[in-house]
Amino acid sequence: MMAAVAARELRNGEVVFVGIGLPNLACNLARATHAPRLVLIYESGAVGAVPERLPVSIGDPALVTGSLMVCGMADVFQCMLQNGRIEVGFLGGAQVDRYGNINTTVIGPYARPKVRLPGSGGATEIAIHARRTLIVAKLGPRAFPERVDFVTSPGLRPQGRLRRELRMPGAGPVKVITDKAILEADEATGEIVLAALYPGVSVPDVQAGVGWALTCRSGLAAVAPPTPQELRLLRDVLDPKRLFLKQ
Amino acid sequence: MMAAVAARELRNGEVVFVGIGLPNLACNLARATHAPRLVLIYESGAVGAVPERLPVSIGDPALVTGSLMVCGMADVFQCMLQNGRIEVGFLGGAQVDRYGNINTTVIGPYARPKVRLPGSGGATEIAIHARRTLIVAKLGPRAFPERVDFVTSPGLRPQGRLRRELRMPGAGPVKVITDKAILEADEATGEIVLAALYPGVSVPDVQAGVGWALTCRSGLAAVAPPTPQELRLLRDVLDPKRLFLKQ
Amino acid sequence: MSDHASKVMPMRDAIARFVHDGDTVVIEGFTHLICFAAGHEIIRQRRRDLTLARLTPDLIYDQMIGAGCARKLVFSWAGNPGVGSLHAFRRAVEAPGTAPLEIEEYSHFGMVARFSAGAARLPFWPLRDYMGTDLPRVNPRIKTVTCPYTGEDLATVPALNPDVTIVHAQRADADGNTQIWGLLGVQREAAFASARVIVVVEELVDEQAIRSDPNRTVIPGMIVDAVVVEPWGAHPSYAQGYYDRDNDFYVAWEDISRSPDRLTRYLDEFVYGVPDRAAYLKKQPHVTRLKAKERVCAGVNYGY
Amino acid sequence: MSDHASKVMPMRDAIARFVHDGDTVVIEGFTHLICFAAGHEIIRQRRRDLTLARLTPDLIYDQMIGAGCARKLVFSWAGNPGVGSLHAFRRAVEAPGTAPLEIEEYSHFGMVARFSAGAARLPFWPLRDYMGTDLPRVNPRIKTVTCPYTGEDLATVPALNPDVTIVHAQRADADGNTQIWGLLGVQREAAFASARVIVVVEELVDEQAIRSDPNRTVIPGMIVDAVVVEPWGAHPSYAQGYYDRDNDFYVAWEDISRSPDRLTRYLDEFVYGVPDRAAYLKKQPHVTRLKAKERVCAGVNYGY
Repeated sequence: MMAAVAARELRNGEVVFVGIGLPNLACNLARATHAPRLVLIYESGAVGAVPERLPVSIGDPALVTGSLMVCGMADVFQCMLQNGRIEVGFLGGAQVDRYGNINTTVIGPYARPKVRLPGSGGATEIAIHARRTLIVAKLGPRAFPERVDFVTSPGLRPQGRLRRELRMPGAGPVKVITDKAILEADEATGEIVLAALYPGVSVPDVQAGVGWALTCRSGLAAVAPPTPQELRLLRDVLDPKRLFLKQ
Repeated sequence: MMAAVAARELRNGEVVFVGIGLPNLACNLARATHAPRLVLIYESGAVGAVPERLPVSIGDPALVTGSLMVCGMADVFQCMLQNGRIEVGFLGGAQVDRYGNINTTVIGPYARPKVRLPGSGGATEIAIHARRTLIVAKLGPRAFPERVDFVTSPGLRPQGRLRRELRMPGAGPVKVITDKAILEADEATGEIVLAALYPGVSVPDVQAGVGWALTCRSGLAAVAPPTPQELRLLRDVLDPKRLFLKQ
Repeated sequence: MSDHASKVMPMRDAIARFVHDGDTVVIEGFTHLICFAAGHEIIRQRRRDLTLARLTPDLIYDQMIGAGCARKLVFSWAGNPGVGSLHAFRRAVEAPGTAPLEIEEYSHFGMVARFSAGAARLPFWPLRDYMGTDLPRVNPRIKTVTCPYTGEDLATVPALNPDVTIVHAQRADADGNTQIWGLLGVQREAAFASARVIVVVEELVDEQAIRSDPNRTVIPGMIVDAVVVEPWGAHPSYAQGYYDRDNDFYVAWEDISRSPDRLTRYLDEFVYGVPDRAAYLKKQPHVTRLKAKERVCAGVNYGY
Repeated sequence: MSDHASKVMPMRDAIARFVHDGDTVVIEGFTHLICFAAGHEIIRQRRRDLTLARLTPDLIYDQMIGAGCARKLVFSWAGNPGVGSLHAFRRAVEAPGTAPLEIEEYSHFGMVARFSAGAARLPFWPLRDYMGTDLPRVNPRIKTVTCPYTGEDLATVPALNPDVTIVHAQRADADGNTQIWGLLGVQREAAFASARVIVVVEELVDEQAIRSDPNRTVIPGMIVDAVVVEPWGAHPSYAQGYYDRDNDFYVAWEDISRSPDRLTRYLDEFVYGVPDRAAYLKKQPHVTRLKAKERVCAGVNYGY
């Protein structure tokens, strides 16, 4: 469901900075349906990959073989991301807060962490430079606290300031795709707000997975369930071994 | 003669930043005699070239075919030259002055030049970064004025200051190889001084080609004439069409 | 991002659509792959007030200066490589007449750094250069920045972000995924720095040909606006694996460019006098002697 | 510049000569071409107090941390790619015991920029990054510089110049002219940034093989100190065209690294318990299933 919803957010011909797992599935689903000319860029330097198998890591050799271009990582970050060529970036994280800030660094204090997470990778600069980002994360009170313990990837109003005041080129997280609903950026408040519910999900279900008083858009939309074609592609073609499709 | 003398300045295994013409001939002569493992780098990005014909331009395709590496020019200037990997750089110019400054930009005032020369190319940064440089130029009062009209490539004491005060990594022009004599850097004064005479050349012959009162080293050396092997290689193998050997 | 199918077009259309009066235009290629075909079409379409930027103006910018296209030249070495001078350029600088040419001058490293900054969309690039030289005195755009770690002053140059960059290449697919081998110059940086990119190729190849060897791709299609197929389009410069440099023409340019009349006659015959590159080539029957010999390397294994 | 003939040497000699206690050591390779063979030899020779730097510490630095080689880790993403955590690293950071591990943390772009500055021998590199994040708060080495043209503040990172960089590659000649295809990561920058460079290759090839395709050369011999021939030396990571990633081992590491005892037993059996890489491979009979299939690309013409 999350993969199908994420796929619908991508437009044909767009340049997408993509990670492994659900984002990769979503991109491949979009390519197999409405966006055949989506250009996938991996931080490892593979551009326009058409992997013949589901890549298990961001540097999988299947992303290289048959791709349009392989370049060094300096080019990826300078000439593509910082250059403003990336239209969509996918982000995920252990914590996403009220303002769309993401933490992939530490739970607890930095010097004495309760849980040491992997850190930024390329997420910090994707959050800053991609023209828009899509956050993909499952709801839960620990995953969606009011404030993240550490801002790895800045959201809509980092440190209480507008992105453009901080000279961030990209628009930031326009949508948060969860397992129960779609949250959206609210331009006026800089908060992420409830925009659309998955079939069978109620507002209290979503609120239960969020650590602050969630604002709801007036006139909540209903997210269409995956079509049979989407389900067939995901289950039979794109992830037959269910490496990333857990539901 | 100049090519043979320049060749003798090169040591086996050194990395040389080389231009077209006499420097190229000198390097190839050195490779054919005492320095077979000289590594030639051209600013065009060819590394370790072994041209099958005498290159007519610095970007000749013969410098690419069979070379060890071809890289972009950003790599040449950043990762090789600025990185300090170039041991010897060859420089020439329309004017060379008392302190080894070179002018390849303009004769006369910059805004209203009498003669507009090509400009720096890579010479400015070669003069600054190569661990040592060799200047190759024919003597003449206009070619060796007391002060150049424009400092394109800084010499031993640019703007009256020591190179290390200006944080220049390289030692600058250690020798000036002319058609009549070898001049050398004098560490104490920062001047280029007469060090060795070619066969049949007198001190006044050299002074006549220099626009200031030339200091002579005590105990002038005599430059050995080209050996029969050097002459044979230059005339029959390296430049049979006499493209660059004019004498 | 324009539609994929529409990127392939004739040179005439590419220049008409993407090169405008007053633009900053870059035709890059260091000795190798200099796109004379595009330069000639710009002359033919009588573009004016261009700022021409390039490390080595070479014969093509000398022709464009002689034809009156240029208002300004940004460069680092303005000579006829291996031969001598660019006389149209020298006339404009040594004896500025009715059409003065503004110049802005760097060293090669400075120009490379300007393109690198442009490609990275940074406003400047630091480099250790220019101390003890007269270049910053005549070019106030060369400045300095203080290192926040060591406190030392380093030189800086400002980013160069052309309106349009034209790159000649051995091959590309219809979307503009472009492969180059041999000397690479600063084409990649210039293309990424540019608002618009025209790629001119010796051969249009199937996307699969590009995908079979992705490490050779220098410019991705996503930054390319037009793909022009123009065999021999770099003559009299060269294309590794396709044809050698026409050194006789470089030598001949010394005399042609020395005389404004001869230069005009050259343009009349070989640029204005022909409708396109194909007609130019019909006037160059000798170029076949420049055809490259075979020196094909072995492929590598991309399997896993 | 050491003598050419002497560069080719066994891994044992290369590590003994070029990796010293207290060094800053970089084994680069982004998922691709991670030189486990060199990491194991460093563990075997019981190097201590190393500063290990790498974008993605990956399993190899987790092993080196577990073995007690590291005093400090400089990194941008410390996970088991596609699997989960690096537990030796996590233990050292979450519950620092008798052997605390200092960490210095950037994003990928920051690490790439540090190597770029190192390769260019500049003291810093500017980038548009880190605004609105907590990274500069916990890493004071992330600073800012004011653009001399626009007046805006840009982030900076300091150069990273390792004492020794180890790069695994598909092939090199005896002088260390090294060719890589597939993912290139930051190996070129890391090598140029380093005081010493060890290249480890799947195949030692004749100089003529390198010269037949010079555009594939990523690292020139002039910056290389040692060439080690070690087929399968990147296992369990991979080498495009040679062997696939051993994903089963990456998955298995989750459990091995979770238990200090199991980690010790792993090192005892596969690192301390073998004299060299050949003996390690004898304990990995299943690796042949990872051998790459043939997907050889066509060559290109370097003729003129």
